[in-house]
Amino acid sequence: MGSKVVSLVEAVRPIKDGATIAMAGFGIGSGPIALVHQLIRQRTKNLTVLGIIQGNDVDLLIGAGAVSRVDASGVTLEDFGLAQNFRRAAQNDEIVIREYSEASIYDRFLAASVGLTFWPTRGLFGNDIMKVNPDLSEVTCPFTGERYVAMPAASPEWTLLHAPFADENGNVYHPYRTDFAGFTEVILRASKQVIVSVEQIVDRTWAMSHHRDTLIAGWKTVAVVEVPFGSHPCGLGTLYSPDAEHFREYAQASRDRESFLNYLETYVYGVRDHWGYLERVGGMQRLMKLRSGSAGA
Amino acid sequence: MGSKVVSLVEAVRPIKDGATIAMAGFGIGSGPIALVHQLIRQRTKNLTVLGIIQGNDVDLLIGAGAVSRVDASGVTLEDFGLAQNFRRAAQNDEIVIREYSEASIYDRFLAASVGLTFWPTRGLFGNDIMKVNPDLSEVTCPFTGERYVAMPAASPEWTLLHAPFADENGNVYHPYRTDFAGFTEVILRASKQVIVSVEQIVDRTWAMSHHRDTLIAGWKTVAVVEVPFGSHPCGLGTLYSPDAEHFREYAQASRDRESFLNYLETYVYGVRDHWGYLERVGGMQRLMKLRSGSAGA
Amino acid sequence: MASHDHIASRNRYSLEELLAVTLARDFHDRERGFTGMATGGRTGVLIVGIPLAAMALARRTHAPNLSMLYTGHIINPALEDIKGLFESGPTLAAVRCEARQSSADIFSMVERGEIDFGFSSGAQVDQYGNINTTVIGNYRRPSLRMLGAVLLPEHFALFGREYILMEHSRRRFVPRVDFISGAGYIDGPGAREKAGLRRGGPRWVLTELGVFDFDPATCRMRVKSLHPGRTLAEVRDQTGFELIVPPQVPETIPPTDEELALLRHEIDPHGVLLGRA
Amino acid sequence: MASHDHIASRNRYSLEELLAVTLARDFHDRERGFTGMATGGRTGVLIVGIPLAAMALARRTHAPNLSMLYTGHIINPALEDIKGLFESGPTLAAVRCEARQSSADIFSMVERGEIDFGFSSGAQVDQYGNINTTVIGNYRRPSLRMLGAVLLPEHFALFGREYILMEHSRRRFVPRVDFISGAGYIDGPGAREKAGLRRGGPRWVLTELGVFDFDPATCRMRVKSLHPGRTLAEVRDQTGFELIVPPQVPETIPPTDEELALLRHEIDPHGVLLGRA
Repeated sequence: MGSKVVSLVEAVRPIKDGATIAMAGFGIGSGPIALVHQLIRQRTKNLTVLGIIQGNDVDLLIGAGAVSRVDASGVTLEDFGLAQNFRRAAQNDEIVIREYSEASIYDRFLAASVGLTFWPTRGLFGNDIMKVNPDLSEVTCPFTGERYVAMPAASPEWTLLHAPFADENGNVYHPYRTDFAGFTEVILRASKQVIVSVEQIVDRTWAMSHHRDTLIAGWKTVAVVEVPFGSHPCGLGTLYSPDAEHFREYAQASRDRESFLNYLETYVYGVRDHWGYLERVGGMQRLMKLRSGSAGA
Repeated sequence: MGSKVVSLVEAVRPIKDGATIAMAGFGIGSGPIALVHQLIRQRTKNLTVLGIIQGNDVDLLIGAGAVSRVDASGVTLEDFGLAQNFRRAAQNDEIVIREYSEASIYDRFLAASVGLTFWPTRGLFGNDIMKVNPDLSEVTCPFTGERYVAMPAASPEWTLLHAPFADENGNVYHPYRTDFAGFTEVILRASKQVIVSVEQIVDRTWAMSHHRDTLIAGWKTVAVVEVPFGSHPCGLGTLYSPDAEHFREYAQASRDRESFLNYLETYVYGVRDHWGYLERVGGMQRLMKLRSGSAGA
Repeated sequence: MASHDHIASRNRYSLEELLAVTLARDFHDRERGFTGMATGGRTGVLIVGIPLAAMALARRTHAPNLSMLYTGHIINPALEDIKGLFESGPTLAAVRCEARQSSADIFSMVERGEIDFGFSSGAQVDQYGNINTTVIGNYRRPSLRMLGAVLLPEHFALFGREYILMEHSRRRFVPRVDFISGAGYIDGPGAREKAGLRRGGPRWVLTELGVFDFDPATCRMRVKSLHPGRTLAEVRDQTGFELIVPPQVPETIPPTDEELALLRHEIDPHGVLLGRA
Repeated sequence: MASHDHIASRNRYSLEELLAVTLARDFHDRERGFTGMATGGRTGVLIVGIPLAAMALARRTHAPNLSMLYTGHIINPALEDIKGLFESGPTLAAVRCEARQSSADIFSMVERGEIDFGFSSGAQVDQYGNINTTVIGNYRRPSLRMLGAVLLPEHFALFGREYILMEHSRRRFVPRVDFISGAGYIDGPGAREKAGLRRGGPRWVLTELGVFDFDPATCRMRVKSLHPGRTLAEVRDQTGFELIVPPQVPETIPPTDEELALLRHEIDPHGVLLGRA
């Protein structure tokens, strides 16, 4: 069979300037950060990012100048404050933002996932989102005459996903899902192609007895790459926790443009690869402590 | 707290003549048969049944004269042949049938589950369902101009559900779900009220550590009743298998009206309660053999 | 297809093997093929058993990355775990496979148009490839009410193409089905497009007598090949409408020894799929 | 609300306890209350910690069947399992609870109108109860871009009612929010209905100074009660618009000993929810 296993460099190479992408995860949880770093390294530009609530994933890309448009209901570092690159780009009118509510943009993915071209919602009535988002329209229920706001379906050309396991055919297994996995599932269903990084590539025997943990079947997967701790500094499901210390460093560094460029130089451009990144953020000794349930000192 | 635990008789009493109901399960799998039997015993009439693909659940109700309308994509006894009471009632024009395709009626429940009043579909184009179903309309995508068939949302007043476990608050736990659980989930979300029978009512301590197995949270549950083997002769998830021998008897008995009335007399009207039914279908010795993985003789 | 011994007795392969091989050769690598849940009986062999064997054969020959969707949920199952063509919760759950997906996944795949092909049967098929699983006779007062359309509307409206497997008789091959449960070419050229259909439709009808496709100009059923030993006269005798017959009607190409060995030793050693069990 | 020591120093209860008790008394049995994910800091205390304590208190007093939806997913959690107001995957997954539901369940509950009440905060609230978490200044060139509307549109459009918890200052209590991220009464009577909203909207605004509701006739914010020791002058000084002040402004009713005992000994013994940790 044709294995889909590639290097990190090869995995994101097909994403060209101007592509429309999504990144699985929710807020600062479970982001595909190793893939995002590589997108930055290959200096992709003018991305449109579709998301529900995004975190450092989008903020990194914006800070690296890779993004021209974001459709989302929020971008936040959660406990670590505002997403500063997002904030700065919005204030300087450097990116286009299409405002949505959380459920309504979820529904845009849901629409695409079931092959619909639009979705009706009631959640935006009375909201200034209706004034500033030019992509909205209207639709009327043919049975009740009720009026809805209509939104276009959201179908990313590429979704970047980091997950615990995949096989070489691109089937992805996630035994460590949290309650937020539903967001990832609908985005994956809505996507045309999926680029997957995983903690570990598993063999067929393993896969055949872990089918109950399937996150997505392999046919839309175009690349599989093994990058342990590929969500760092995000946590990954219930498998490992976010690196709070690194997030604080990130939040501090992103407060102004110069220091953020230094951050990118240190952690993205200036490392030889993902192993170099893991080394620079503290190496194995630091990373092992992030594992779920770890009580060691 | 106000416990929702009631007797089988009390559980279905609120369902009045003319009500709109659904029954969780798929085909002849996991039907809420003990609840159905009790609905028959209380001689409810003129029910509208909303379903995706239904089995002996609907066929029993039709055979007992309880149904005036069925919205579904199919009614079948699967390996045991046509649903004969359904067949006969349709041939004699005794019930109204609203024809749908499997995905389209699933989508009607999905619509209700997300608070929409209609759902657009492409699956019915060219099909005679569009000629015989007067409930269909049209809707046009405001973005692409694409034409869809519009269907009204489907929201049962009551859904009857049989599941492995529930607590007295009506939270339902199902650690033995099959791939078909998704059908039940969408029907439950779409329903206004849920009547639950379970293999076993569990206490709060058990519940608090089995939350990962929640099928539905308790707020729409109006009654909880404990009826072991309450799906018989259907199987229940991966917990127990269908009783093939009883299904063959059912299929044979339902070939004509007289012999089906005898079946009802024997197994529904003529037993003192659910325990009497279990006794009559073979009692504990027979039922224990249906448990999943049973290898005993 | 009660008379399939006809082939087996004279040949070194069964009808089911011939159909499986014929189907397998028509599948492409990386396609996704869908079978419904096996509900037993002859229909189970036709629309689940033979299709599963055909897809497994294609994966072992020219289409290693073809995905088989058994019951829609179970992707590339370990065929040795399928114990029969009527399965319920506990047995289906025990089938090992590469991946599983939920019902929501399936319907969303179907509605997004990600299924390349499916398989169906029915009480009737007509000259335009419409099939019927709903009623025999007048819809309001049918002489026979059957199960209903189930997923057939989607098979014929949203899948990339459909293979129809039927027993061949005048009762089943009718000029016009009594109810279109799965839309073929409806009533001729342009009808699918006019109805709003954008892809898909019936590719072949496979029976115990031969393989049939549809003439692009008229959308009417056409003899594509006759199974070894079968004649046009037999086919015409069992068909309730006029078939298009090309000047040269080839014989259905029999299985090779290698194909038969794969089917008998690797794919279906116990005859569960191809009806020898 | 940096100055909440003001109450604590003079009273036998903290501001957070007063707010929790005030909220708890407004909940009814069998209602479903929703809190988002705790993201830490003072906002976490306001829109997650205090609400969870309030719902837990109501369940232990007059509303035993009230359902608490923590992060939406976690129903009636064991509060002792909540270790802090910033949680991530592993810690949230470990919280025991009566039931869990998926994100699809949550959004479908929200869209079906099955949530009775929620809690929110923002950078600005105005006299009509609109709140803003999107931008300060002009939308196209804002002086501050914030996180965005997230689920606030649904809180204010689809929930049964909304409680707003804010720090009380002129900067936050503005005549007109710069962006309506959650729609209150928009610009006055009839505006919600005209916009297509059929239910819900802000019920109260709770601050360190008092509790505020909305005058039914004008839809403008009104003083409902002042916390013990607070004055109208203080409130007016910290509010950027004219509040409606009824002739009699009562004092916010303090917690009873029993309520305090429940909060301190059963519900929040380690001060995780009410900000004493």
